[in-house]
Amino acid sequence: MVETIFDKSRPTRRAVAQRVKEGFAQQPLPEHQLRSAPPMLPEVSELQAVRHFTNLARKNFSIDTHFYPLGSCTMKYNPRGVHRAAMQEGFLNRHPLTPTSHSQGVLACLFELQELLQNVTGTAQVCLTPMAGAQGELTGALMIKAYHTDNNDHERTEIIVPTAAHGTNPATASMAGLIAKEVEVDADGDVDLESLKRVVGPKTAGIMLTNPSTCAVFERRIQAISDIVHDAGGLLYYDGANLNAILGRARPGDMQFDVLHLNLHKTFATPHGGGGPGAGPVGANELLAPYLPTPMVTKTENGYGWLDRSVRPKSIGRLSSFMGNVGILLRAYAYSMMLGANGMRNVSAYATLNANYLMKRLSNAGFHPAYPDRRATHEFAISLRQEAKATGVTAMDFAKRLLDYGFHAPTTYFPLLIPECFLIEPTETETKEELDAFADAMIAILKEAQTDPDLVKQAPHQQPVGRLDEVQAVRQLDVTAH
Amino acid sequence: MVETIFDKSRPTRRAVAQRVKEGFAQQPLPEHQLRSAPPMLPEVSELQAVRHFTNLARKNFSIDTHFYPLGSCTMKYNPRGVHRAAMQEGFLNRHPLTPTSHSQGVLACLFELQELLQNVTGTAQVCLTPMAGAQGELTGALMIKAYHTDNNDHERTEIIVPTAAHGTNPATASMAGLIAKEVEVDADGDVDLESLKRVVGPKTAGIMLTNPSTCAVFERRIQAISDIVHDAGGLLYYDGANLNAILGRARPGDMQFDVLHLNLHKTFATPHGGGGPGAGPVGANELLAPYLPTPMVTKTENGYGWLDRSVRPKSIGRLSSFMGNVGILLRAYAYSMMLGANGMRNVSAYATLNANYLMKRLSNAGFHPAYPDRRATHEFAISLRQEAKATGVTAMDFAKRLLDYGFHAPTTYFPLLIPECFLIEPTETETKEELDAFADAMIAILKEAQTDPDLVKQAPHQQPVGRLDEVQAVRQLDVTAH
Amino acid sequence: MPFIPHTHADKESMLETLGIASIADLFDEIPDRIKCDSLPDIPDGISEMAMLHHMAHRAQEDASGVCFLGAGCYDHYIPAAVWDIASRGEFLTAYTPYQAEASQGTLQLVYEFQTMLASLTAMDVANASVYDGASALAEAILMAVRVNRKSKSRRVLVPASLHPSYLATVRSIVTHQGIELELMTSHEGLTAVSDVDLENAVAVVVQHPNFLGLLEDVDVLTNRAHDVDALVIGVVNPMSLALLKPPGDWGDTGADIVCGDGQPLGIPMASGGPSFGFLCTRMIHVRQLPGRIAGRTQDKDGNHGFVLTLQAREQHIRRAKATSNICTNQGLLVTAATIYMTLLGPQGLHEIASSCVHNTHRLVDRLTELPNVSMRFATPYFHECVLDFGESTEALQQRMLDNGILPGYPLTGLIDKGDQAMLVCATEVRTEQDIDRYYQELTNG
Amino acid sequence: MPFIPHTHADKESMLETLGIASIADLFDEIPDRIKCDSLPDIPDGISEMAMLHHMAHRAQEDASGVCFLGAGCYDHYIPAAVWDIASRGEFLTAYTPYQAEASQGTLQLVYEFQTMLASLTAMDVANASVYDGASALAEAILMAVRVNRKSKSRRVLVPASLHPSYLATVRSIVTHQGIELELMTSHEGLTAVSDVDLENAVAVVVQHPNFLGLLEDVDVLTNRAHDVDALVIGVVNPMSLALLKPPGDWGDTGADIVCGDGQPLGIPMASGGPSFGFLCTRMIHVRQLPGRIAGRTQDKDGNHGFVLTLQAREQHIRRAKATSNICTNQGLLVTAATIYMTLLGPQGLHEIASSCVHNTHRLVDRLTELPNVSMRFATPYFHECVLDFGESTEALQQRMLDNGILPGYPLTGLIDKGDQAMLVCATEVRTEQDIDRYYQELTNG
Ligand SMILES: Cc1ncc(COP(=O)(O)O)c(C=O)c1O
Ligand SMILES: Cc1ncc(COP(=O)(O)O)c(C=O)c1O
Repeated sequence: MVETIFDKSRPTRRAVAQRVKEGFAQQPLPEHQLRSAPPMLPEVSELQAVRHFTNLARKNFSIDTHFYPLGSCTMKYNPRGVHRAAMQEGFLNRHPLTPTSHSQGVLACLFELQELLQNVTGTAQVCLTPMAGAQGELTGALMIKAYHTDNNDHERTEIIVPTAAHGTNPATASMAGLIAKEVEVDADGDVDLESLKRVVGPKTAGIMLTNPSTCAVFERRIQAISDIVHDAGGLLYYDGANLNAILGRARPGDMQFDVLHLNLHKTFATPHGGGGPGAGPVGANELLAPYLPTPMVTKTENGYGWLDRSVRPKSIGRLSSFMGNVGILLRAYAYSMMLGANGMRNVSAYATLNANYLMKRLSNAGFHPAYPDRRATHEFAISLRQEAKATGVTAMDFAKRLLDYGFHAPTTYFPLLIPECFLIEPTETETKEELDAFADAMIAILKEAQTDPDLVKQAPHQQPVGRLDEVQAVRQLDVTAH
Repeated sequence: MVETIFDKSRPTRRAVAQRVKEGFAQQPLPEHQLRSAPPMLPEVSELQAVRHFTNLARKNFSIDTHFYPLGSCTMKYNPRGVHRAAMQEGFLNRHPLTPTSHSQGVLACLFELQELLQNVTGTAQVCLTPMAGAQGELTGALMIKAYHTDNNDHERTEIIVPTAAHGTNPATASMAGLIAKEVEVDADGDVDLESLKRVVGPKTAGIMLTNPSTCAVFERRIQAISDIVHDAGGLLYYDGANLNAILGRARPGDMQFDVLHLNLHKTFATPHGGGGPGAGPVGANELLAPYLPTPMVTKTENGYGWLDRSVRPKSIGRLSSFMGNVGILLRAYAYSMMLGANGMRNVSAYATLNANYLMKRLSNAGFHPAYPDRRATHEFAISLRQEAKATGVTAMDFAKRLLDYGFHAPTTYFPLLIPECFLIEPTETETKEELDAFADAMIAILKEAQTDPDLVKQAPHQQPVGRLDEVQAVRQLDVTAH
Repeated sequence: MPFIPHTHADKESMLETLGIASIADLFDEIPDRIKCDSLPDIPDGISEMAMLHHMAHRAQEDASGVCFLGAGCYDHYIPAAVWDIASRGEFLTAYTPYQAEASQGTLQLVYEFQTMLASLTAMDVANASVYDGASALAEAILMAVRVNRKSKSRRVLVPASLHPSYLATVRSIVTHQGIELELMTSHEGLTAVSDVDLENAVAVVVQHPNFLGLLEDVDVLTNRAHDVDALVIGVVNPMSLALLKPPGDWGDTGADIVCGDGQPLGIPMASGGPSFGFLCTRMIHVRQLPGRIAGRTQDKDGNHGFVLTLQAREQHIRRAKATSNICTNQGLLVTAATIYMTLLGPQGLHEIASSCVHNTHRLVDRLTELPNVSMRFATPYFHECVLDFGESTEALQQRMLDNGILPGYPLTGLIDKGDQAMLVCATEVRTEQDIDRYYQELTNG
Repeated sequence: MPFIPHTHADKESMLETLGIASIADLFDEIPDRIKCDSLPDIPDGISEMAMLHHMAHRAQEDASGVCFLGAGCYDHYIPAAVWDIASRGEFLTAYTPYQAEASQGTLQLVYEFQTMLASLTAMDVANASVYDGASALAEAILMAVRVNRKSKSRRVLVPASLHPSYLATVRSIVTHQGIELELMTSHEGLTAVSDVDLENAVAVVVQHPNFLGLLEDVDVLTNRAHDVDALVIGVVNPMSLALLKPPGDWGDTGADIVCGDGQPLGIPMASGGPSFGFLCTRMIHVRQLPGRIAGRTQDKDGNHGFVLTLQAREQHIRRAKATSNICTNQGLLVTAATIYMTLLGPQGLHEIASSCVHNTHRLVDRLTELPNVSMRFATPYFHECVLDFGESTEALQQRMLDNGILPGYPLTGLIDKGDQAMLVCATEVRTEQDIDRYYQELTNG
């Protein structure tokens, strides 16, 4: 039986070594401001706490324990040295409001990271504060809006997103007070230019794209798209989720993107932490750079310092309590130092090699790439529609069964336009042997689907729990233990 | 299939970020001194290494994951704060030969630990260098020998150990060039005084005892034993493995022991590390103190310093390359600071309460304590002989089946004189609920033994491997992968 | 090739399988014109050893001294076990638990976190985090506007005593959805309830303790807002809730949405991030709550297990109509906070909060012994207090800094005569000696 | 009650089950006379926070500077992954793997460690560690005497250039079993092979590189010892074996027993301990090898698994006749070393060893530019070298220390004119700037 930490709780039990012994007999706070009953936090010993959470950890798949080819998420190795670098006392103990005179160490790192990301993306300026990809997207959308407003171009209320786009793109549009307009993707995974021409117009604020796209192919007609949108007075936003595919080989700035974000937790290998944190720095060309959020870091003859709104009047402003996820930025910086220029180019080279190789192995085995005539990028999509039709075993079933084989499942059912989709991203840090083992597992499961479909449909069988009922979870909502 | 790290190795593969890039083109070493072929170390990526060893870790039971009532080993909670304290850079980076002028921090800790252990044991002086209990024993045996030699008492070549003693006691005797003489233990677990009187004599160098004994009862006639041995000209050695039972409640020094060791990795909660390291400081009364090993730490008006052989001419000398397991000593020091005097007395109180409670629950359920009329100390022994006779299920089978219930097995078949023995030591850091769950598991297994003995005899069933063939392991010795 | 495992043989055999001559061929769909074949301004890679050498140097530059700074980020002690466990690979290197059966560790932990936060705030439900306190407030305001169907207005009242960065962040984010932010004036540092024109407000924000450390009259504010059907959004320091009346109990019916920054719960200051924002609400509003939510359910054998639930609110399903665009959140920090709260328990948290209150009051008592130092506001404060130093704080701050003390947050431009004032804070880690040193350095000036 | 989970209710209910009134009753078998009811000289307990505050202060006192000390303990870089993984609870808080099925992690790791050490030394088998290098040599000598049935003698020859602490330790331990240690003289820092009277020796110890950093003529020493049926015990630095001929290849038939200290393999200097000692030998001698040994075997389904094997050699079975009294060993350090060797691999280890050789030679070249500094010995050295400073090193050492440099190990009393000499070492972590600083500080003197 699964015991929560609350099941282990007993009144008055505690981790005594954590007791702060300070004399505070007198209570200077007014009675009516005080809490009447203590919060129901667990009351356990230190060993119980350590054992409980250690054992919870052991129930997770993770990069450190399993191949984790979760498409669009770039689950590459997170170097331990990088974690160490950011977990140094000098960095951890720095209060965010420490004056710059006593913060030159961290500011130097951030400044150099800004420059590095400018170089890597081909942008004029980079601001590091956005705290994940989605906040980077919002930043970009707001900058585009601010630009049009600045030009008294108030009618531009629409932003174009491909049907295959990540959910954050349209959600971001709404959050920025823009209307998301969908544009079709053609049979080869490229944006349909006719469809694009139809939606583009005087209301177009811009377009959000990633390249390679979420269909996992390189958008070949990027120049044409850029021309169409720019000609209509719109701007181009680059969603950097897929930068791992082209790192050091093609720069979004060179593709005419005006503004972009990076996902440092993907391309720059900062740990995903069971859901986060990330960092989504935003870069912009000369046109849009003035609108970047604050604060940014500058270097003067007196050392490094902050740029705030007083010197960046066009900025869309602040997006976080302090300076975003500095600890993640330091990790990305440390990682990039170890890679260097060549290391970065090798990232894209081997991420792409691994994806193409695995796609080939799977297609040789009879699986169906979503775009069989295209190169895979750093990832690729397969459709299990035919398998599902023939055996009744769905992509979801395949995914669950893969867990029993010791592999985290790929991203399932995304992009939505590919039926029974697996989006598979092996990343550059996995070995050929691991890819082969994954392909072998897929082949074995296909055989199971043909001979014993129930085995697959009832999977997983070797995890801490069997397949969980998500419908019940919504119907009988149970979101706290009390 | 179990893959070793060598199975994952591929020629020329490596963890590139660990490459030291230094110009060393010229090789100043003579050709004939060089290795002709590289060693067969694994050639893997950093991720492969991290994943391999992380997954190996996940195959272990440990205090942090499971109740681990391994008798005689005191598997109590190892505080994380203590680990942190010892893993600070200032401590880790200190070279052992750094002059004392630049080592006052660590020396202060060691000095204070010496004093603390003197207090706790009731001895005159303590030397911290022995690196585990067994080395502490050897130290004590050598000190006893040196004392007799010093007194020109060259015939004292025998050392008395109870039949129930831990294997290290007789092994230590041999290592010290002494002959181990066994003395019987009576039906209540106390040393048989008649038997003792028989073996004691002019050849007696001393006796090695722990109290509570390895039978897990308190040796009540310790005064009589002391008198018999001392009267015969022998000395008393205290094996501190069981100090957790009496910490702060009875001091070996007050029981007339002349010399003793402590197991800091037991009583002072330093981590057992999958086999070690430990620390086995030795304390002695005024008589034997001059023979303590070197180095020791002293405090003078110029600060802390080392005491070496030049100022301790009677010392038995050095036992380690530098100063023993300083990191473990620091941990014990940090732990003892958090406990304080009362905390120490509570250790023995609750270790004893837990053991007595669990013994009571098991005996209520029909199990057979080895000494039913005695108090349990911090641990207790039960004999599964009757169960084995009735069902064919041995203590070993019980042990293996306990693993499936999520409990590490107690110490089995020790002490040897108790048939089908379980030596069970819950320690003070476990909750009543955990003890109850363990008792329930024992009861459940007993039922299984009665109704489905094969289930128990084939156990474990839910571990990474089934029961392993130890006979084959010896017959077809396979101790390296190449 | 750091972190890339491919041997030459691996590469060759993979290329052979692919039937191509070189990796470059794999990029043949990228138009040549936009290819770049080097990154000339980026230096060569270095080893982990060299990188850590460099980073150690940088970190040492920032070792800045004894911290009396608060202002939204607090120097609390973090038990060693917290990050030892949170840094385990299985927590550190997993992602959002999309495959529930392979993520029970993260999911159960989030469920436990939700329970703790809900209890701490006296609300029904919490999410699995948003980015930080400031963005949490922005999300809370957007949510309030969605939730409050009674009101057609988009006018949200915000206290003048709100953390200035929170205000700035909220401005950047929410105004694009046509929300009007209006500042409520302060008297003596407190929201001037009687001045507030609540008419037509869709929501009222209450920060408590407020940015200046003062305790607001939360009961009155809450009741007055509810009287006109405005929702109440509480912005709270979770540590304070060990002592203070939780937002769920404010006034007659309690706040409707509660948010804040989780940093005090076991997160290192670390230049202000990563931390995490939390959001709690009543069960009736749960479908408008943004972010991940873990729920308990069963497998086919009736075993309990945990999943992400109510996903239909989220961007990956609902897209443009989602409650928020948030995807990656601050999971690792939630992990740390959950372990932290577990290690402290209700009693431990109470003692720490009390100790902070005590230490700051002690500091204030001590410093105001000096003739030129005085408290700016006379009302009760929690663990931060505005002190007036009777002179510009600029030189003073620099002098203290150079002597290893971070004396507080200068309020220049933030309050009346702010250039003479600093917000000071003494948490449980500050000792009597630290307070003495502050006093001594001040008198030495 | 730190670390004790019992609530008052728990205690009461347990006492009730036991039918006693108080815990004190449980101690009623202890004679009153030897009971103590307080520890008056031991202070009260403090919190983890206060303890770490104190320990941080102590640790900072010892931050001593740039290290050019070697002499048996070396300042190598340790990849971050090593201790991150070794500190996982499952490695840190398990014990000796008595229950094999619940300890496959530790057991497989030890098996892999044995394989690595055997390969590094070119021997057949390694144990799972003994305490440290010095005690490993003591165990090796005891083992050699047990093994060498051809010889009735108990005369063991030890080089004068052996690490002095090793010699002292060996003396303390082995002489009690009637073993006679005899020093072999040195010429120019090297064991004077021609002077050695090998007659009747049961074993000959060869340290290589020796304590003075010099390369011994291991082939000749080995062959001469074997000529008279003496066993050869090699004492080696495992890091050196990435470059140097392994003991298994010394002379015509190789050394018989190899031991040393594992500290260079990923173990922090940490005041010299905990580290670990290793012991390797030929398969024919395996039953005389002390310490734990892991072996591969099968379960009933034919799955591979690992167990402790050959336990009949050990104290818990063989008692007084055991190969050694060792029980607790240095498992955690073996864990770290195994991860370290895996991360480095043969190539990485080779580069580090080369870098150490290079850096020390660079340091020596640089310092001997100074007129009063010279090399004491003319023969090839590995990564340590004896420098003659032409004056007493006492003042020099103190001056350098005060300027943040640990200049080397003074050899006063250890070699001829030792008061003018220091043993210096520059590992891979020493930079050209470090070497420059040494040079500058020396010239400043
Ligand atoms: C294509 C794409 N865009 C945007 C995002 C959002 O990034 P984040 O999760 O960091 O907010 C993701 C995240 O998975 C993504 O895959
Ligand atoms: C009673 C007893 N004596 C001595 C020892 C030996 O201690 P160590 O393993 O530290 O060498 C032990 C270890 O378990 C023990 O239980």
